[in-house]
Amino acid sequence: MTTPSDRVGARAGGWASVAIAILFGLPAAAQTGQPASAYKAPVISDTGKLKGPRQPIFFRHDIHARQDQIPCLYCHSTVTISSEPGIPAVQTCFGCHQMIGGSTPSHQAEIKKVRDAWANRRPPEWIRVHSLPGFVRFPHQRHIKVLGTDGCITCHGDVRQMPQVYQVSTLTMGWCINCHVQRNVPRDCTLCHY
Amino acid sequence: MAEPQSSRVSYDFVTRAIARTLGTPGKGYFALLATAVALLGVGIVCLLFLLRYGLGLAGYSHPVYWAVYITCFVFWVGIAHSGTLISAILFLFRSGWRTAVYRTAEAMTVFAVMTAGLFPLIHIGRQWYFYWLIPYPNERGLWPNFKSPLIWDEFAIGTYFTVSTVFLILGLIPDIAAVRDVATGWRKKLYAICAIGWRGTNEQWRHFTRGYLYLAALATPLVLSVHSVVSWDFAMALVPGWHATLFAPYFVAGAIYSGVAMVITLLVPIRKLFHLEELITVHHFENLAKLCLLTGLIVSMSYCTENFVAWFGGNPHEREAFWYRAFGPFWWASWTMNICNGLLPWLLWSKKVRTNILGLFVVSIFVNVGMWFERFVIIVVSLAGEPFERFANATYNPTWADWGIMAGSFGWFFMWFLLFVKTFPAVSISEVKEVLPAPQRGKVAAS
Amino acid sequence: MKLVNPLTAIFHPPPTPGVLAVFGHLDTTVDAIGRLHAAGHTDFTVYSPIPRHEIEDALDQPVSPVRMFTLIGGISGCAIGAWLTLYMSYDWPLVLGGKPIGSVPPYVVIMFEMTILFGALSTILGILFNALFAARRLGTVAYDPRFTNDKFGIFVPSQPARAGQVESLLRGAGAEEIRRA
Amino acid sequence: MDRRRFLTVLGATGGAAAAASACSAEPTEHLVPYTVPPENQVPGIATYYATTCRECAAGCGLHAKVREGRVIKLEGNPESPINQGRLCSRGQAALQGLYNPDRVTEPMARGPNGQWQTLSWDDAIARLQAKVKEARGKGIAFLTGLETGSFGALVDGWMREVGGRHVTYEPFAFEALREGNRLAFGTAAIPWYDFANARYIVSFGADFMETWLSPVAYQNGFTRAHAFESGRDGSMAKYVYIGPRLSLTAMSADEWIAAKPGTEGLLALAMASVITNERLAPALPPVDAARMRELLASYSATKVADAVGIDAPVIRRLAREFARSNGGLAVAGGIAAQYPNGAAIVAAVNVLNYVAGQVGKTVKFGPDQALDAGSFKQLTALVADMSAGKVTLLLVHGANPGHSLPAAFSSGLAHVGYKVSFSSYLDETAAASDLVLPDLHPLEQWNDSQPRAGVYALQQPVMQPVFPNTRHTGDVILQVSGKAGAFKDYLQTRWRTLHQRYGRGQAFDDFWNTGLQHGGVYTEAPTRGVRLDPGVARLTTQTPAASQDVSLIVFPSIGLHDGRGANKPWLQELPDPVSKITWHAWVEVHPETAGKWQLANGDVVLLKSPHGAVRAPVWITPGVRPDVLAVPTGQGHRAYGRYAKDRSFNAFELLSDQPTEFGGRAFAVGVTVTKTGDHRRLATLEGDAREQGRGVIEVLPLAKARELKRSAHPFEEEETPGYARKALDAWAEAQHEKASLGNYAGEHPRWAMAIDLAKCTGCSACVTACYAENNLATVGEDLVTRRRQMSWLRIERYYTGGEGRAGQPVGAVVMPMLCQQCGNAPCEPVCPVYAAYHTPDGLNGQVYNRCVGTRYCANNCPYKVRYFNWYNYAEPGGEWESWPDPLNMLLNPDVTVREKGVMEKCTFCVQRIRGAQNRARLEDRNVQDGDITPACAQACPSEAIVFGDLHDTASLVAARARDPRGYHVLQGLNTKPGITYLARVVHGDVRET
Repeated sequence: MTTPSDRVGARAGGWASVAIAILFGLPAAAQTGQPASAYKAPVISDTGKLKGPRQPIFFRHDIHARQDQIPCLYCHSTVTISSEPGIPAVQTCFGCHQMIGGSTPSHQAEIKKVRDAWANRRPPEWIRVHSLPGFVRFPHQRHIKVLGTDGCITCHGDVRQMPQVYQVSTLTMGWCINCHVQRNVPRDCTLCHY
Repeated sequence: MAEPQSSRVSYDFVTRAIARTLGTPGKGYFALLATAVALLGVGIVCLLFLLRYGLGLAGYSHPVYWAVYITCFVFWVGIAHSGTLISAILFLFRSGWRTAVYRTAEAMTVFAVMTAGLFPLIHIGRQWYFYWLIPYPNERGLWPNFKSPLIWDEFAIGTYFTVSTVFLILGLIPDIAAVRDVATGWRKKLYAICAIGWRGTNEQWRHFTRGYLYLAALATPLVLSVHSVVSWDFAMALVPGWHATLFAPYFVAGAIYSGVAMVITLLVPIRKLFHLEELITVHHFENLAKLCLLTGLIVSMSYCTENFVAWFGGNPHEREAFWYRAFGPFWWASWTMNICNGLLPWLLWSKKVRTNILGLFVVSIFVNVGMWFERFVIIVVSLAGEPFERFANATYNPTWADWGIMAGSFGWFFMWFLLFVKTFPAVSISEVKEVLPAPQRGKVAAS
Repeated sequence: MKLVNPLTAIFHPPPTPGVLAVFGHLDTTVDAIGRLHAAGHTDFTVYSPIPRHEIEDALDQPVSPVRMFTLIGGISGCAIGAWLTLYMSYDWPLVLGGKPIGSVPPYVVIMFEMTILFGALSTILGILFNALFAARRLGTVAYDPRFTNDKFGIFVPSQPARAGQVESLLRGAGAEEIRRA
Repeated sequence: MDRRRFLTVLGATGGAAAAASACSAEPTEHLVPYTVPPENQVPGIATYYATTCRECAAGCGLHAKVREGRVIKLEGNPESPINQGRLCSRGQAALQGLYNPDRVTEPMARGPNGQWQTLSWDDAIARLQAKVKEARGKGIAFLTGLETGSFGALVDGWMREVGGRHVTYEPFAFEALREGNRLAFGTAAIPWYDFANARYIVSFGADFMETWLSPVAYQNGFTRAHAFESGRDGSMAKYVYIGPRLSLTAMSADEWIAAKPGTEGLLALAMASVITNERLAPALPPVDAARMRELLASYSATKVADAVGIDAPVIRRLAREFARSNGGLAVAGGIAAQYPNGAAIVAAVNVLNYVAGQVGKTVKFGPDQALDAGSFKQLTALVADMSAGKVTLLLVHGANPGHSLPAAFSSGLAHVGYKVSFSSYLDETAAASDLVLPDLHPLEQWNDSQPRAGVYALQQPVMQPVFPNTRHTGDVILQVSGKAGAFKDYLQTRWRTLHQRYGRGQAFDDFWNTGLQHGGVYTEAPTRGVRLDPGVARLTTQTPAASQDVSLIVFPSIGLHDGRGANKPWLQELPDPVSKITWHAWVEVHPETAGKWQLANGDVVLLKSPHGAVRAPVWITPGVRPDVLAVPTGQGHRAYGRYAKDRSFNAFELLSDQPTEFGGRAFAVGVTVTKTGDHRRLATLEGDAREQGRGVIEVLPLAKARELKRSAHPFEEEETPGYARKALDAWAEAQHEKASLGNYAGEHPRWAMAIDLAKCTGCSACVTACYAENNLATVGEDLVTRRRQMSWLRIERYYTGGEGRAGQPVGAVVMPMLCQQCGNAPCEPVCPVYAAYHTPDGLNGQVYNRCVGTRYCANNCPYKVRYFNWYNYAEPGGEWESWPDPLNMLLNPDVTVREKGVMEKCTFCVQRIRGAQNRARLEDRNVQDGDITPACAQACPSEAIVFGDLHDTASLVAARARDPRGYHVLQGLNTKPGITYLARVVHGDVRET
């Protein structure tokens, strides 16, 4: 059994803001005028020791989400309205990284990959980390509606602490059900399976 | 009780005669075994195709969702019944004649249940998930549905298999000890292990006889329940032709009927091949034939009742279903069933037929065929005739996948059976001795 | 009851001293049992190829405790069946065809089958436990292979000093053969 | 705003396929983001674009549902005045034309040894340019299908420029209708028939629910007139069908009268004569009255009765009912317009409408239907020229005469110098051409059409081309003719004229965008009056000479039409609404005739006409005159892709290749019938054709239906006494309370459906909608023969009336049968693993990934609406693959594609229910009545299906469920279904089923 989107491989990416906003937009922290967090992401030299799959571009959630305090929804913008959270388009990345080139050589090398992807129109093929078992519908929007836009960590763990994203929850049925039972929300089969 | 055996039959004779059956097999035996294994091979190949491509290879159609596989399942479960009947129920009734035939019947039971148990696994759509029917703790937090007759089936068949197996093994222990004490070579070692230290002491017999009695007492309701539960697979559904309170006794009688016929079918060649004419006599066959006649009459009665109720009940769906059975496109199956099961047993009223081994053999084969068709008619014809939604009814044509796996099931059954009769005593040594007069010296005190 | 390591008991039994008599006939065996009783012997082993009421009656043993195994097994099986069905139904209650969640009539089938299953298995355990493993002096007493064929036997454990007396008693009862172990 | 700019939609192709089943290890999945996200597209949320259907000439408005850059479903555009948001099977199956695996993906030319060679567009255009230059003045012809918009104009213009001619050709082109109107009224226009306001409808062979003119619109209008609604004025229109065959359209009729073939005109004139003689209608103007007297004098009911085969009193009754209804509508078409005297029959029916005073009321000239395709005569003239070597360059677009005129066209083609096809598929005509320049699919291209005067429908690309190397023929023509700009510019230029007329001061861009949003510009054309043509008095409708041969009629297949649907598996597997046969053609034989010839269902006979011969399997039906045989068109392709090729027989081969007097084609022909001795099993879904009073379909006579009190429940079978029912209900309530952990105890809707059988015509649009929405597999001819179809929703058709006995009225009743979502479902308790269970909101849930496939549920379902996956229909490259690439792109991502060994069934489109609930939750509101429409209800041209919450007493479905006509199928089983059927209502008596 496959879901149709699997069959045609349509793991389409994100619906982002229009290019103008990205080009002139700055990280949210800077926009709101709040001081950047005191957290300074460490330089990681040995990436082999990090948990989680190695991605084509060493994208660091800890730098973007913690050090720079970019909210999750800046990139995963459809999570509040759609079942799909949305993988940001290269355009979104490039919106900032057109100007931000990176401070260390290793950062610069990774950011160059983004710029190349934009220039060559070849988006990176991210390795999927959070993969639900087959044949489950997970409407992100309803969960975010209840848990709030910071509720991502409930299932994804505190991605802000992760230089490289790895799976924290088992995402098995028992795990889902456990939460549904605890919160006294329905656990009717056809809420997720159809 | 009448003296069934000739006078030269003594304890020693019994031991020797039965131990002799365990000797090196002849060419005929190997030919039979090879045939059985070949049939099994055919079944396995068909099954592999089925697993790879799906159940579509079998002849199912839209309303006929159960067909030859479930027919075979019920057929084999039915076969399994006479074994326990003869070994447990007749044991409780203290019928002496059972002793010569019960081991074969019991072995047949175990192997028939083994065969039957395969079919529900083969026939489900996703065979690799069969274990979802077992209540085991899992990460999904899901349990099976105990309201489903299929789960009852699982428990009934599982229990039946377990109980009939231990019953067979328990009965075998004193006999294995007996052959251990006369055997030589590797067989002696094998039997020494299998006999687990049996010596026939008064202590052992004391616990054994008591335990055996209780097992028989437990197996008796079990044997009646198992085919009742199988019948409820159908009776619990609302398909006209299935939905009948009559089904439990009807199925149990049918099961014993077919089982006894199968015992006759198996015993005739065994008696011949193993030269057991003096242990298994015409008297035994006659008794089996009488049992066959009795259950056959119950089955015929059930047929009549079924049709009468369909007519008398006035339910148009029921009437339709039974009309379709008799005169629809599957009339040949229904009439095969009626003639083989309803008319043929009347031959057994005649003592001539009952005491004619060859005649009995032929009748028993017809009964087996008839009983297979009974299940086919109940399952396939009731579904194909679909009287609720006239628009949805359709016909059914079995394919090679149906026949192949059915042949495989016969191969599987006979393979085990043939291996058994050459490995373990196929006639109970100790129980045959039980019905012999014990050696007495006469006036002991005087000497 | 003393538990013996079953493997040792089956394969390497240390012999018990005593007298083994082989009988060719049932009535002589029964007679010998009577005489042994009369002589005050209570602790002896009788071999027979088949169970005979005559021997049982002569021995006058208590009823086998196997029946308790059957009873307890059956009751616990029934209880397990009830627990299995009811607990699992209520653990994730799903409505099916408008039937109750814990619907007892269908569950009776499961309870019944579990009663039989557990009853039968514990009966078997009872037999094995009592007849083979928990039996006194299992496998340590003298034995003759003909006992499973057509001979009866009586083994009377006795110190060598008293063996002669037992021997003559058994011979008097009609033993065909007598051996000392 | 340009919605078309889907720059680098990478997400739609490539990527990883997931594991085939849960037992194998999950492979690494990749997530490929967009480089630039497409506008208006949110992953996980569908976007809808308005466009126009091009599957037939009706021009219905479409809404294309687009997910992640690919169109996954077509629905009717509710704003379209043609189809009112409804859509037929053929329209929905356009998707399978778009994603057809046998599409031509790039330009191809025939090489020296006859092999196809691909070439670049530049090369192809250069080649075409050279050929056009070469052929100038030596005969250029451009053959297209009916084009009523800019593309047709472009072709016209180009042909004028290069000195060629533009011939349009439709195999079913309504020549007789135009000629008949000219004979009667002096105008060749085809009026708009106002079915909705008719009170008495007589169809002379016009199959207005199938392929005649605008089937969706007319079916919708028809059900508005013919449906029974208690409380309305209580008088539903009566509908009489006259024709040799009980077609789908005829099945809805209150009376089916099988007049002798070819005498329909006599009948119409006889009715007209009764009306004038008995002064049943307002007096005509004196001139007309005189003409009518002259004409009708020789057509009194008694005189024609014998010729027509209908008793004179019946003719008089029909005429009186027609006239007195004060809203009569007589339409002629279908086979009645396809006899050699078809035009005269149409004219006679016009006369009937005229004398009854209905022209201008129910027959509206003014909003004429733009169906002025060329006539068959024009095509035969072209073929004659081709054969004579007068055509050097033939260009074909949107027509396949190689199939519909097989012999003559092929032989003509051999004499043509260079043949160019713009077909998207290698059909017979394209396969015989020298150059194929694959056009975009209509869903990928710009165009417009004018289905009816005043309606300007726009067609816009709803997604990126599936095959990027295909090109819009409009663009190609512009390039070849050396003009600047793309076809879109040409289209916009033409729309500037419309803008001036209807723009009302808007800027053009706004006007254009509004048009795109609404699917076009819709205006009402005023009705104009017509007068009788003076020549009408000399109208003769001679009866065809009796012949030794049996007469055979060829009718357009409902799904496949003239054969263009044959490459779409949905349509191939769609059971013909009448015969229920799939994947092959058949010949309809009356039981009496079959008995005479000793034929059984499936016997193959050889049908031989003067023009050709075919071998056809017999299907015996009471729905055809004993002296008539009938065969459908559509099959028998010799090319046209894997689904169409070499399937059954081509009925066109039996027909004459010469035009009739009125310039059309005769679809009736004399044949000889020979038994071949061969036999085949019909690939049918039909079990028993008779319902035998099982209470599956209930029918009420109108008189009784009118008398029903609001609280009456004539069909209710009370099996349980009142006190017991109360106790049972209370007990069921308590059970739900106990199951609070499973969330049964809370407030829940009870999803339910009401299906009005007085509206349902059996057209089967819902069946295709279900296939499209729920990813149903098409299993192919062999498996249908073995009854393994997956159709969750099937239309059951039972015959009513005297079987086999001539003279007894015969009819048919239909009903959609889908999962009834029983309250006490027999399927649920038998499932050992809870895969079938009851959801708190009253559905019979089916959890596909829990199912192990014991199939017990299907055995225990009295409605037989559960379907099993016998094979893996989704296995790429597998023997039973249902969606070969790129057909898999139409799969609905919201619905699981089921694995082999799994039971599946209708769950009232649970994905739509959950989607609506998710949306409502985001908006902090409850789901309202009308938020959820299952696919079947949405497509239904008759609006027969209503869905909603039964617990909401204000909902429409609750109101329908309370209707006194309501009943549940097999009520006696106490399954408490969620579907309420509303009994069919008929004029006259209820016949035995």
